[in-house]
Amino acid sequence: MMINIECYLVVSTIMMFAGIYGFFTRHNMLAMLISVELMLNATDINFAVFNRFLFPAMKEGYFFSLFSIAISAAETAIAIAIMINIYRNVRSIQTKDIEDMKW
Amino acid sequence: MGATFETIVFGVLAMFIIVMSVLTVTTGRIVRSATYLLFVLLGTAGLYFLLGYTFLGSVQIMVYAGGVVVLYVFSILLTSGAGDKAQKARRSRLFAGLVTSVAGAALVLFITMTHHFVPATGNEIPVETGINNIGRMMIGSGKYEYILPFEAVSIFLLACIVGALLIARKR
Amino acid sequence: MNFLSLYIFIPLLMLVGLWLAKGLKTVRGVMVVGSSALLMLSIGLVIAYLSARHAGAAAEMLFRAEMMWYPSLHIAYSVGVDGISVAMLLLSSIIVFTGTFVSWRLKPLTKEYFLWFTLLAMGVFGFFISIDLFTMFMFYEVALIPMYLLIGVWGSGPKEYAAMKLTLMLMGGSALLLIGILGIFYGSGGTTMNILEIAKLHNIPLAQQCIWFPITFLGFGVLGALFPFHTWSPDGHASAPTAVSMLHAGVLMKLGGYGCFRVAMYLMPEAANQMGWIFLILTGISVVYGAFSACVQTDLKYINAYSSVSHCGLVLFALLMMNRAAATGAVLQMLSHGLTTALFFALIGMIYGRTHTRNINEMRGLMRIMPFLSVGFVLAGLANLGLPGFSGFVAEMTIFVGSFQHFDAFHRVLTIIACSSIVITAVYILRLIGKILYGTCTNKAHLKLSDATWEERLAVITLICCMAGLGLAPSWISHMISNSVGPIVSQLIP
Amino acid sequence: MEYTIFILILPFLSFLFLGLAGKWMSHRAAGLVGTLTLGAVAAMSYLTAFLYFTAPRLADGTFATLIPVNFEWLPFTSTLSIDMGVLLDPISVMMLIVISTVSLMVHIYSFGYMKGERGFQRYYSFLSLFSMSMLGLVLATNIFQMYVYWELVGVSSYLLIGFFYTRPAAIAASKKAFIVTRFADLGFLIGILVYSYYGGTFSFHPDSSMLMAGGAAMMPLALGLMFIGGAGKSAMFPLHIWLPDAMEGPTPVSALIHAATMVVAGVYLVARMFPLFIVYAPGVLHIVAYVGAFTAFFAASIACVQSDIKRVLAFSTISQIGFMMVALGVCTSLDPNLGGLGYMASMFHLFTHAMFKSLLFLCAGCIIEQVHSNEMSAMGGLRKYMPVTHIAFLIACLAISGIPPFSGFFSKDEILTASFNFSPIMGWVMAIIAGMTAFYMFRIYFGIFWGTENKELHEKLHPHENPLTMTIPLVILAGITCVAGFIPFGQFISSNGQAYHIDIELSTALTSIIIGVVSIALAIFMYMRPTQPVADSLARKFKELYTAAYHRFYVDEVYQFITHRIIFGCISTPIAWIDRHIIDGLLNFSAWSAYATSDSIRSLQSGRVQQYAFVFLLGALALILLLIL
Repeated sequence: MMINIECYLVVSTIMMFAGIYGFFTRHNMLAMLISVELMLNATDINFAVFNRFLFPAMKEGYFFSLFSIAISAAETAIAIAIMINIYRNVRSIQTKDIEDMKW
Repeated sequence: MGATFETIVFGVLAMFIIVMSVLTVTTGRIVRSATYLLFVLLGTAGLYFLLGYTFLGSVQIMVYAGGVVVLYVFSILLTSGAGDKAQKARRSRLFAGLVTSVAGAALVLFITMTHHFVPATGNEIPVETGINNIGRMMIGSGKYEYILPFEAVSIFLLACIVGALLIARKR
Repeated sequence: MNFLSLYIFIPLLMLVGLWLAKGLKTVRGVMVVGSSALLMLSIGLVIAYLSARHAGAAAEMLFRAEMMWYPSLHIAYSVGVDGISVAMLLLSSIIVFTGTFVSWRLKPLTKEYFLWFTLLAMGVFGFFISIDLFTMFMFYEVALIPMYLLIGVWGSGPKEYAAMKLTLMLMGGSALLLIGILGIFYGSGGTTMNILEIAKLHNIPLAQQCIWFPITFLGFGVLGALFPFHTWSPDGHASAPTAVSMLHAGVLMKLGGYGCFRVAMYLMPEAANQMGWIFLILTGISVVYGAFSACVQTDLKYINAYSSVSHCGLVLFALLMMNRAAATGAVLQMLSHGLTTALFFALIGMIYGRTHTRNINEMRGLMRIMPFLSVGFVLAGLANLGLPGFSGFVAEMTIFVGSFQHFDAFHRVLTIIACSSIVITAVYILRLIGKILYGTCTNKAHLKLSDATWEERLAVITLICCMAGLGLAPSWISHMISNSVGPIVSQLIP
Repeated sequence: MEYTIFILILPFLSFLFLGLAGKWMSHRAAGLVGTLTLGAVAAMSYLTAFLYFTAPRLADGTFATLIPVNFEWLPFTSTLSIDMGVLLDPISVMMLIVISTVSLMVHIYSFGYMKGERGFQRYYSFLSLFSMSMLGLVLATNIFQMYVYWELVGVSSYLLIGFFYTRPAAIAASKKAFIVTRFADLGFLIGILVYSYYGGTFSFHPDSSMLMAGGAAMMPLALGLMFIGGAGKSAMFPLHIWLPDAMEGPTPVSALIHAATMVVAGVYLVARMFPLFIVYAPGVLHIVAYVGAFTAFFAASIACVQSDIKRVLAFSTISQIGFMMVALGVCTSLDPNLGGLGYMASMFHLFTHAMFKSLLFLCAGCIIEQVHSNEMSAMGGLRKYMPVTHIAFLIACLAISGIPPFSGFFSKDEILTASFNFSPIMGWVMAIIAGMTAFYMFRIYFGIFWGTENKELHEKLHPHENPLTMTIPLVILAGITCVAGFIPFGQFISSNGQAYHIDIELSTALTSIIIGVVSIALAIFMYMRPTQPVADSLARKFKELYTAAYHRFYVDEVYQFITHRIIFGCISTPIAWIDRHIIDGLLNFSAWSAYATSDSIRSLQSGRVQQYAFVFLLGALALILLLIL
């Protein structure tokens, strides 16, 4: 039996919604960031899969995934830098403790 | 035979990824969460290998699994104190999140399943693109070549490095 | 550019001068020179206007000038004056002049205070000289905004609340006004913003008039303390610093009446005829209601504020009678009430500045302690209750006689009801005078208080002279106003 | 006669001068300025009267009505305007004499009476203001000018009653006087408005074409309303309550304003409008008569029991004005021979009353100056200390009681004759009131000059005759009172303007003399001796009546109730409350509801990224659902 495109999509969808669920429910900012990584990863998979199955002759999805990985790495770096900074100031990275910024 | 092997590998990888990603968001400890994430990322790299995108897979392992997760672990170590154990979320909130996610997943899966994809005909066997080829495409300026995004990302990464340093440095 | 634009330029120069000024002396100097120049300008304008009329100038507005500044909407800076605006300009410059002296010793931030004060004055002058709907509206806004800061920063009591309330209500009014103005503009074909031209076109369909008239009238009516939108007045006046109360009650509230007449009624006469009775009843209520309310107040400024509600109600009341004599009376009443109430607020401010209380139960026998202020107060009171020889009598009688000449019995009955306010006015004025001025002072702290300083005397005397002058020789100004009211009223009479 | 305008201008200038510069003047200088001005005014008035009444009569036997000065003061419409001017006709000239004479006397008298008082200059400036306003009132060429001065008179009365502004009683009295008369003036004003609407003019002669067109039907209303104004100023029941309290003012002021001049303004107003009353509103005229008669009786009965001599005089004034009103009200025709006699009688009585009543007040002032009290208990037996005052007071009492040959007899006799002509009942009622007048006047006369002497007080104060500045006016006024009755008044003033020869009707005259004498005898019997057993026993017997009368039949309490409970309690306070809580409350509520709405919406904008994402996802899912369905 062939592994068709839907199988990959099922995996990425579940990963995506697991990320979403995590993003909604976690209170720790790092955990939220991890959930974001999950979501990003799921989209990366989708790009690669679509490219591979639907347009195998081209490389758009491939490169998109590549750049996306680079950018998510950068994003992680910045986010973590911010979090460390916050942690230094308020000794916590729980979302409920850092509501002051919104006022 | 090859197809069957692939199917088995895919099945194992898919189960592994699904379980790990669910564990990532459900586990109470943040370190474990990061570890499960690492497994998810590795599994994803496996999927890329399976698709025949070996370069992408290796990038995934090197950058994600190697770089990002390490960053996570370090930052967890730096920021976790007494409250490293994730706060128990409110039940209603958990429930709302769960319902929404499940509903969303169901909806998306339903669409995915009902949508009729038209796979490209032709060679089913993945053709590995050579690294030198990828390198050319990366710095070429013709059609389907990506010098502009490449440079943008480079500057972006530089900016991120500087920014991360600036933000995280001690005052 | 004709000399009416000086009404904008002098305040502008004053603003620059104040901005550059260093030290209290310079600030005062700039204010005195500027406000005197404005007063001179107004007197000159009256003379020029009267002599031009005497020489046979028959146009509705004199000294016209026009400069388009936003052609796509036909918005022009067009100025011109008729008898009504001349009278109002004279009133405004008198109040600005006396207000300067009343705020002579105001602290802190004297310079900033005078900056806003001058800006307010500029708005007022600009409003009265404009004959372009939009420009008029713009100056109206210029006059409103500084009020917020003047009350909020330099006020007393619950000043933030009062400033907010006043500004919000008046802004609400001006929002209605903007709608009304746009309605008028497009209703008349969207070709001009000039009031005179719109009046000449006289082409707003009745159905549209019936929408825009109440909106515009209400918009201006809020500023004219129309019942039930008058409640900003007691709070606002009570909290405002003295000169601001003077300028506000004396001039700014007149913007309402002036606008109702010049914009709402002049441009939409049919609707005014058709719907006037609703507002007539409201203003009738204002007149009596304000007077009754004033009877039981214990705060000096509240008494005067309610009295202003009553008297300004009389202005709108008379305008809605839509005949020449009543409308003349209305303008006279604006003039007279402006002077009287300004004097009243000035004196209240001066007394408050000394006794630090405005509660009439805490003051007694001030006549012996500060005779000058007390005599001024008695005169202001008598003028307020319409003593012959002061302007109030002239205005009220013109209104009553004019209104009673209305052919409709309903209007005449309302006039009789409005007449009864003169008795109630007497009640609260005499109660006030009897309570705070007469008797023997029992408060030891009050015994040491001083009488008016020279600049306060100057302000009080100026206002009293103006009131008495208007009250003793009213016919010239009555003629001047009556002749200018004529064209507007003839538009109104079907 | 253009100079007559100076009769108004001079006192006005004096008022301004004294009011502005008085502060820096000595008492004597201020008094001199005021008095000399008034002297000049009086001289001009006498000259005017002389010139006017010696001028030849017109063909129909009347004196010409002259308007030497008239200019438009305030235009209203093309036909209506307030004109200021001077109107000379018999009654205005007569009033001119009355006012300037009494005012001059009071000016002189005040030199002594107000000596050393604080605010002496102010006092004289107010007197000048009053004189100007009162003269302006009588010289008015039209009803609105009259109203203008009417108001000014009210204000000067207010200022003078409240002259001693540190006394609570004076403050209350001045306020009351002003507000009550102001209330009545509202009637006057509305009357003027109605008159101008239906008569088309403010002048005393309405446009006949307007009257033809239905205006005549409204004339009774207009005139009735005007009478309300007159009733307020002239203290007719029930608007009389301010006058007794007005006695808080300095006594010369009471003499001038509240006895001789201002309070008769109402009578003058009715007399001025008399031609209209008689033609268009005879019914209203009769109401005037009934109101006058009731007031006269009412006030006389109160006067019988008051112990404050100024109060007695005040009620006596009210009563006498009632007489004047009755006299006007009983007229049924313009012809003095056919029922128009009352007009002349009223004016005659106004004239004589002004003289003897101001004399009474000035005497009272002399007495009060010496004993420092208004109460009769502080007096008694004063005849030996103050002979001049005593004689002057006696003359005035005889005059007011209607004893010949004093002036009051003649005028009162004419009033009684007119009343008897109208109806015998009215005649007898008025005769009885005349008797009451004699009784209460002699009651206080004996109470002051005879009766029990308050020895203790008198030994402390040593009452003696006042200085010449105070006694000379008494002598002059007493002299006028003695001879004024012999003036052939009907020659000058009558209802149709033609000369009317007064002949004393013997029966009426005898009746009134007999009633007067009997009343005086009764008063002698009751009050002349040191002890007063009869009076006391009567007072005990009719205790309730006595108390009620002593408290002026509680009319003041009724007013107090109306003003405090009804006006303040039931109207003003609720209105003020409604304003603060309901109307302002509505506004505050709208502000609050805007605030509450934004506050509740604000939680959407919580700043929690998770919540945003949640909502975002829900929205996205909803959109997807929408698209696939």
